[in-house]
Amino acid sequence: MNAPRILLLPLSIAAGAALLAGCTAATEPAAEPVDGGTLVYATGDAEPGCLDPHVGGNYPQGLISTQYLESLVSKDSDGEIIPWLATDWTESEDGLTWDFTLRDDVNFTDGTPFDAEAVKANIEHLKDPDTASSTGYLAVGKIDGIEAVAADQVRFTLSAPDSALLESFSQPWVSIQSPTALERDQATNCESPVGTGPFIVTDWVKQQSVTLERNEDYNSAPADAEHTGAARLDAIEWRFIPDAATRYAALQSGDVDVIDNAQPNNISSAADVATIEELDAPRPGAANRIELNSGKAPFDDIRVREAFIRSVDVNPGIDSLFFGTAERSYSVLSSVEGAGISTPDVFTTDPEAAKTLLDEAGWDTIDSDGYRTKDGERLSLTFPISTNQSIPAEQSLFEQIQASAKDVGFEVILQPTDLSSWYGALFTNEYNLVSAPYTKVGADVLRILYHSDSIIPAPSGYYANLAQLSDPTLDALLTTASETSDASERQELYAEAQSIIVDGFYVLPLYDQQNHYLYSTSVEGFRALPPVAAPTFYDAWLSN
Amino acid sequence: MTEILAGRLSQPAGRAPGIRGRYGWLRNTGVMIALAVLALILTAALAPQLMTTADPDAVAPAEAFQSPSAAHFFGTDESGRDVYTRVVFGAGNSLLIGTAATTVGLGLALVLGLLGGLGSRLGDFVSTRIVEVMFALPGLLLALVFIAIAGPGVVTSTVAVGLSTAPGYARIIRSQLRSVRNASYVEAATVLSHSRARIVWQHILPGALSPIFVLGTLGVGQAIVWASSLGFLGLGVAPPAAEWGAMLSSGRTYIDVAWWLTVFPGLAIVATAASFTVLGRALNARTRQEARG
Amino acid sequence: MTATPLLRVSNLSVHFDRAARPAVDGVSFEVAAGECLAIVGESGSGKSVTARSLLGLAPAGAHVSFSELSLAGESLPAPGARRWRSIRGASIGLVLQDALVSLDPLRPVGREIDDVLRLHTTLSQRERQARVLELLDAVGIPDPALRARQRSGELSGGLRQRALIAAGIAAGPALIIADEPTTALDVTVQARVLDLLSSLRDRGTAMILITHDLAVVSRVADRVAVMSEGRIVETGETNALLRAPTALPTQQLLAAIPVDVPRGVPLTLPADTKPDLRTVVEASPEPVAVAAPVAGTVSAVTTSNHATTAASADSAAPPALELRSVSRRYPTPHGAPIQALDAVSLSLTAGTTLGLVGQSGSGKTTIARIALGLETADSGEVLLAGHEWGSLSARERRPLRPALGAIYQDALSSFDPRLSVERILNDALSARASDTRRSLTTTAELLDAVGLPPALKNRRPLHLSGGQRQRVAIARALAPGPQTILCDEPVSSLDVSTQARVLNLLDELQRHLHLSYLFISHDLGVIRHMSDRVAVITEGRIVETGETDEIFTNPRHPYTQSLLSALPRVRG
Amino acid sequence: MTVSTDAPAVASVSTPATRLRSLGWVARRVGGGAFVLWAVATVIFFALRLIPGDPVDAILGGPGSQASAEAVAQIRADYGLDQPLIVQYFLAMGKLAVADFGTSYALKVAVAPYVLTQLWSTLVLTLASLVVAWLGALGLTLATSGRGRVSRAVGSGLELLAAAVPHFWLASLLIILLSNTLHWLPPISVPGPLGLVLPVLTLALPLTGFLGQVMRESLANAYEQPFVLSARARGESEWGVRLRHVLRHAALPGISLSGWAFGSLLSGAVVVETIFARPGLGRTLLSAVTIRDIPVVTAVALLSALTFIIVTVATDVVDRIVDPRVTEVASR
Repeated sequence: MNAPRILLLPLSIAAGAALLAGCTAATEPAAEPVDGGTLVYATGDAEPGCLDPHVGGNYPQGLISTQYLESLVSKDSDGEIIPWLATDWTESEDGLTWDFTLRDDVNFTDGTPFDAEAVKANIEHLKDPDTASSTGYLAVGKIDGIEAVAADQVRFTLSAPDSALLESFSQPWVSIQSPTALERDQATNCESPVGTGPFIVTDWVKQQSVTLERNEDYNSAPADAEHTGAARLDAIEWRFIPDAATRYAALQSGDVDVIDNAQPNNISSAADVATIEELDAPRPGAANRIELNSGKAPFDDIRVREAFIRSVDVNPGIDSLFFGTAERSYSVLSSVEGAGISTPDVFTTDPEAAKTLLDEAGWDTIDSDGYRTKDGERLSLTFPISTNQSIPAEQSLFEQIQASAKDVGFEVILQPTDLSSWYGALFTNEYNLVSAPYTKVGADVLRILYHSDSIIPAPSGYYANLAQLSDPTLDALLTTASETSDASERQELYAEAQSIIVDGFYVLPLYDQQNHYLYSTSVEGFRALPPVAAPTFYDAWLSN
Repeated sequence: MTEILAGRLSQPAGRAPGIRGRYGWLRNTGVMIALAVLALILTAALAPQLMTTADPDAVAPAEAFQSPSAAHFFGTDESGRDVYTRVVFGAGNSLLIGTAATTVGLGLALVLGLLGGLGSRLGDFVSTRIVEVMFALPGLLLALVFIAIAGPGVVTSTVAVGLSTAPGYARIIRSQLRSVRNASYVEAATVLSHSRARIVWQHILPGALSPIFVLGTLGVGQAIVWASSLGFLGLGVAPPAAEWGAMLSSGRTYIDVAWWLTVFPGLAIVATAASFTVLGRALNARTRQEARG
Repeated sequence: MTATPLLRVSNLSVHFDRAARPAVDGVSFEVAAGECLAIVGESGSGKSVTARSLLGLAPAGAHVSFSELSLAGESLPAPGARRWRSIRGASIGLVLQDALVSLDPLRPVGREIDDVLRLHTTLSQRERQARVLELLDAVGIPDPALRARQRSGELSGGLRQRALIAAGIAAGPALIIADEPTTALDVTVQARVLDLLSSLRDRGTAMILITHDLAVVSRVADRVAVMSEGRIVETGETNALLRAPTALPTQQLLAAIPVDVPRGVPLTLPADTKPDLRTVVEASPEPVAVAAPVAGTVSAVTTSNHATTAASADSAAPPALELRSVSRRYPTPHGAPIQALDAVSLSLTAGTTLGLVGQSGSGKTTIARIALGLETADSGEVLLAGHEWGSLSARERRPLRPALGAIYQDALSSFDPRLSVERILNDALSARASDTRRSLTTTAELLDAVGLPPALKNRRPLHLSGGQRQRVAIARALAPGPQTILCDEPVSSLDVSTQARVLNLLDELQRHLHLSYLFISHDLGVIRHMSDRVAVITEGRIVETGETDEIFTNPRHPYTQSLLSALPRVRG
Repeated sequence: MTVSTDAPAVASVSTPATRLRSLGWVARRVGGGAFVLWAVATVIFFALRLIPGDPVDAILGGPGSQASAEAVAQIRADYGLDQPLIVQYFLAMGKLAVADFGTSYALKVAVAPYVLTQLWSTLVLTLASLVVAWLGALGLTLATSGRGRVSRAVGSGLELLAAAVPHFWLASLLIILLSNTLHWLPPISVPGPLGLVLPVLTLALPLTGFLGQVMRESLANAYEQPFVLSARARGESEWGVRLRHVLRHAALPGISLSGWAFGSLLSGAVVVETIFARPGLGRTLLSAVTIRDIPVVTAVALLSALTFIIVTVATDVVDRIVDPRVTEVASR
């Protein structure tokens, strides 16, 4: 499977380039790549507490670990799974046994060879409670047994069929690290995880930056990379710049070369700057959406949920707040998920219909402040907002929603809080509306977000089904889909599941999880790695 | 930051007569301007309808980011709301936070200060230690922890800001009480056979606490600036309430496309804080002049 | 007097912005080398402004004009000119009063003196250092090397003043202007500083001495110019002028001096009653340099004049205030405690005045505080009108307090600054015991008693003059109806004439109200004028007690003798 | 009762008694400092337990962790979080007493060295700001304290405005002006002194305003003192008077306020470090409070308190050096 892929390489690059061109329109005639230089990358995401994405497992870890850790498989820009550290794989008939063939010529940067034992050690590391893995742990949840059949052959035994296994393996949170390195204590491994990637973590100045230096012996580029061998850059300085305005200012001044989490207005003004280009790489998994908590009044009544959705028109707000950088989504799933179904008809705005619905639902009196009441109780919706997760434009959008819902008689109480308090509000069920991003590769994210099992809190209090959607039909659909390996059959199941979710008015989709990069024109060959749209600098080089 | 400005309250004034001649021109002009600014802001706070007819919360996404014009004096914000109207309506919230926070801080400080300035040795010891500990904790840490405990909101920000200003006030009140307690006129009253309670009530408290008004005046402006910093850290008042600090920090996001979003609320904060400072200092000078030649 | 004057001032005027009349109004005088001209006047007479104008340092807002201002034949520059900098310190030295604040309290005195050398000589640093020590030695400062390193706060008043003089003469100026150089000093120290100034003059330096104190003038000055309301009203050779003053202000100044004015004789007289003035002058016998005969002569007058007061004192009654063997120590942090009072015994006979005289730090204030019950003695007894007083608790003391009043040196700070005169007096009246006499029960009566117009009652003390304040203080002390009043330096911060009027008032009140005074002062003249008996205190010990005349004519203790010999007197 | 002439002159020569006195002073300072630290630790300990949110989340990869039950139980036992609160308190105090700050929940590293690194960065920032604010205030007051009304008005007007500007807005304005428009300075903290300029300016300018206001007043006061007349009468030039005499007096209240000012700089550092992406105590604190990383918050609080105490003592010492009267008054 390896060889044909390499032949296909030029094609996939062309496809990728075409796709990128849609956003950036910056395909100049490619100059000859030059080696060397240090690229400065500024991230607005939180500084990871641990550079090993097995520990915990959040998006910021995924972003940086993509530079030094690699996964068994990757995805190409069409969403197809492509080989990486694994060259080939087969699934048994019953879907319970998977055999992976591994590359036999790859070494970790500490010299440890990459082999089946290494893969085994990694999966065990994820499953070890001491690791305290969260994302990766869930991804490999169905794996019961791992067997190193040969040095380059590893066999996974599953407790139930898992159609999302390959997608799970493509995520950075399930990346493969040196088993020798994993033997070290966790603090050390957090400081300097060892993988097979094109760069090596050499230094981490807390609150400031991580220094990544080129792996000279690198030979395991994913199948869709532009070149082979070692990376072109000497090093990457991975800076943590939490303030968006500063980040953009630093890009303008040339102190950094690439920024992520670019704000809509910055993207908009950057369009006029000749030396700055944009890369839009929406994250996979769920779209950004507002969940309506059906687990408690007043949203336990479908009429009230529909009335809410009818009462707000988010489109003009998205247009103005995002400066045309975000497109309205009418799907629960990200636009990069092929299984996503867009249903604009469901999410039409009609305040009059909303009022009628509320009248029907018994919220037919209006108090002195203009809010609807029922049995003396005000139609009041609590909306905790994580200031760490919602960008200012999104918070403003929520304020607009607040304003237009008020016209119909909803009182929306916006509560901007820090991350811990925000989770606290969710865990204690003190919310009616919430917007929580969720990144996972593949449509299986629907199972995590809307299966009734996900209402049961994890020991830490966490649960993913924030709409508190509990529907046995939906549960069955999602479980079946996750165990169905036939792509088109799965597609259908997911389509049916999505219609249950949207027709029940459990969610108000807004737009894809925004993931805009702005970068200096001197940076060439930079792209986002398709699985979770993390940046990769393997092909990148500095033109001056 | 009030302590800095009020730090000299407890010191005997040496030079007051000279002040009048030398700084009279500046002082009078400055105080006039400050009073005018504060009158304007107070009007906005108490009767915003007099200054604008628009609704501060009325969103109009289609009209977002309009630069200042005849229709929108200060332009419109990211949701198409009229910035002028929001600045006018924001005066109420900002002043409320400023005055309430100062009141909280002064109230707490009064308890600590009275305990330290008039109480027994033990009382003084206890109050001094408490003040020392409060001082040693950076104000923002105090505020952050408090907000984390009580959850963000107007009340919490207010109390948080109040808490962090309290030790400074307490120290001033205590030293003021102590210096008045040892003042010659208090001894003179003792010699006149007045009772301790009467002396405390008639001489010590009025003498020592008269600067509280000055402290408060100086403090309000600083409290507003302080509260705006909490807003920047995402811990300010809940939307959609118009509040200058919140407007300033949300406007900062759009500083590259809409300068007016930060400039007007920012100017409002600076003008208010500066006016309160000018007024407070003028009051302070007057109090000192009254107290001593 | 030499032929060519060193300094020639002609028609000097100083106007202030917004002031109705000029602060200095056409003043002319000359000073020759080796001559000391004293400019005398009360505060506000324009003497200090004159002195500063001579250095081009008139205060801000002043407009200086003159027809001639020259030093050694050369015109002095216009105000603000750069050339002043090479004249100040080098040709004209200035010595201000109260060296505690006139020397930079944050810098070693050696550096202050060195500044002059640095600015006006070409000496190397090492040479300057040596010169500083020489200068300190020359002005009589012992251990100059140590003192040069100390700051003004660490030196005693006398040493400070000498250091300031050392700075004034460091560059060897031809003219020294000394502005009240001895005002804040104790009498013995004052004498030594005056000697130092005299010796400078004797060595050929011209000197202008600014003072309000005619006694100081008579000791040092060759000539005197008396200033009043910005003008020089009289000039003349010192002895002649003091003997036969012609201008009214001069006469008033002289009359106000309490030294040698007998007990019971009013100090000042209305400006228009010249005959009385003459009486006083005539009553003083031929002025002589020796103190004893003068005092002797006066004592007869005192006894006769004072007979009424003494007679009214009931000899059988217990002393108004009595201290028996009172001691008090103050702890110092980690050091040996200071013995502030050492077995002090005092007895104030009812209806009389006991003068307590001593220099700074002698323990006068501690006695006052203990007598007032503001502090408790470590040992010994304090009796008030025969009642136990010193050992009472604060609560037990309260009912007795109205019997004892107090007047303080700094009247202003003894008033609650927020209160008007009326409220101050009402506050004091409310402390009145019910059984006391029925006079002086209203503010109006009190104000009248101390000679203040009723219109003053709405003012705050801040807006009163020094004399008025002290009168309000007296009124307040009278309000509770006391039998005894403790006067702690009540006139020390007042001008001579004001001082005289306040002393007159106290005297008068004593006669009318049969008051007993414990009168504390450092000023021997005031003490002698006011007291029936005198106690001399030094280092916490009463060294001598006796009848005023006895003490002043026949001091037995060496300390008293040294005090008296240092007392400057006007030698007319 | 005030009889000013009774004030004895105190000679402060180094004697065994004065040395003993300074020893006592040191002992009192150390004792007081230890008390404050203990109290801060206690307050922080209980305050952090009042915050909603489970510290286990912080340990298990931050809020929203989906760790397994085993992992949670394991962590609770490992960190002693299953003990009664009072036991936890004494355990924590016992560890703090021997300067054992434990391991960061989020970073899994030893807290002490980590926070010390951050402290260093913050100290550089705050001390530099203090110095700049000081020099700025002195320069502004000295330059505009002359006799010209206009310059005085301009000076005090600038101080007034500087003192009223919120740090975060000032930072934005400075970035736009000095970085984006004039291209003089990098908008983020970069290694070397250049990267320190904007953060320090942001932090120092408002403080300059405050100190300037205070110094202007004490400067005006000092000008009225007789010793200035003495100095002028010696032929001292205007600048000589300013620099040799008036300056120190003007600086005095500034010095005594420096301890306080430092405290406010620590608070301001949170904002400045966030905006300029500087590592430091402030940012550490902000993120640690956000994710309830209790050991880090505790360590930051204690270190800030300790720094504050040291700076206060230092300003006291400087105060005593510049103004020997302080000692005299204290001993009176």
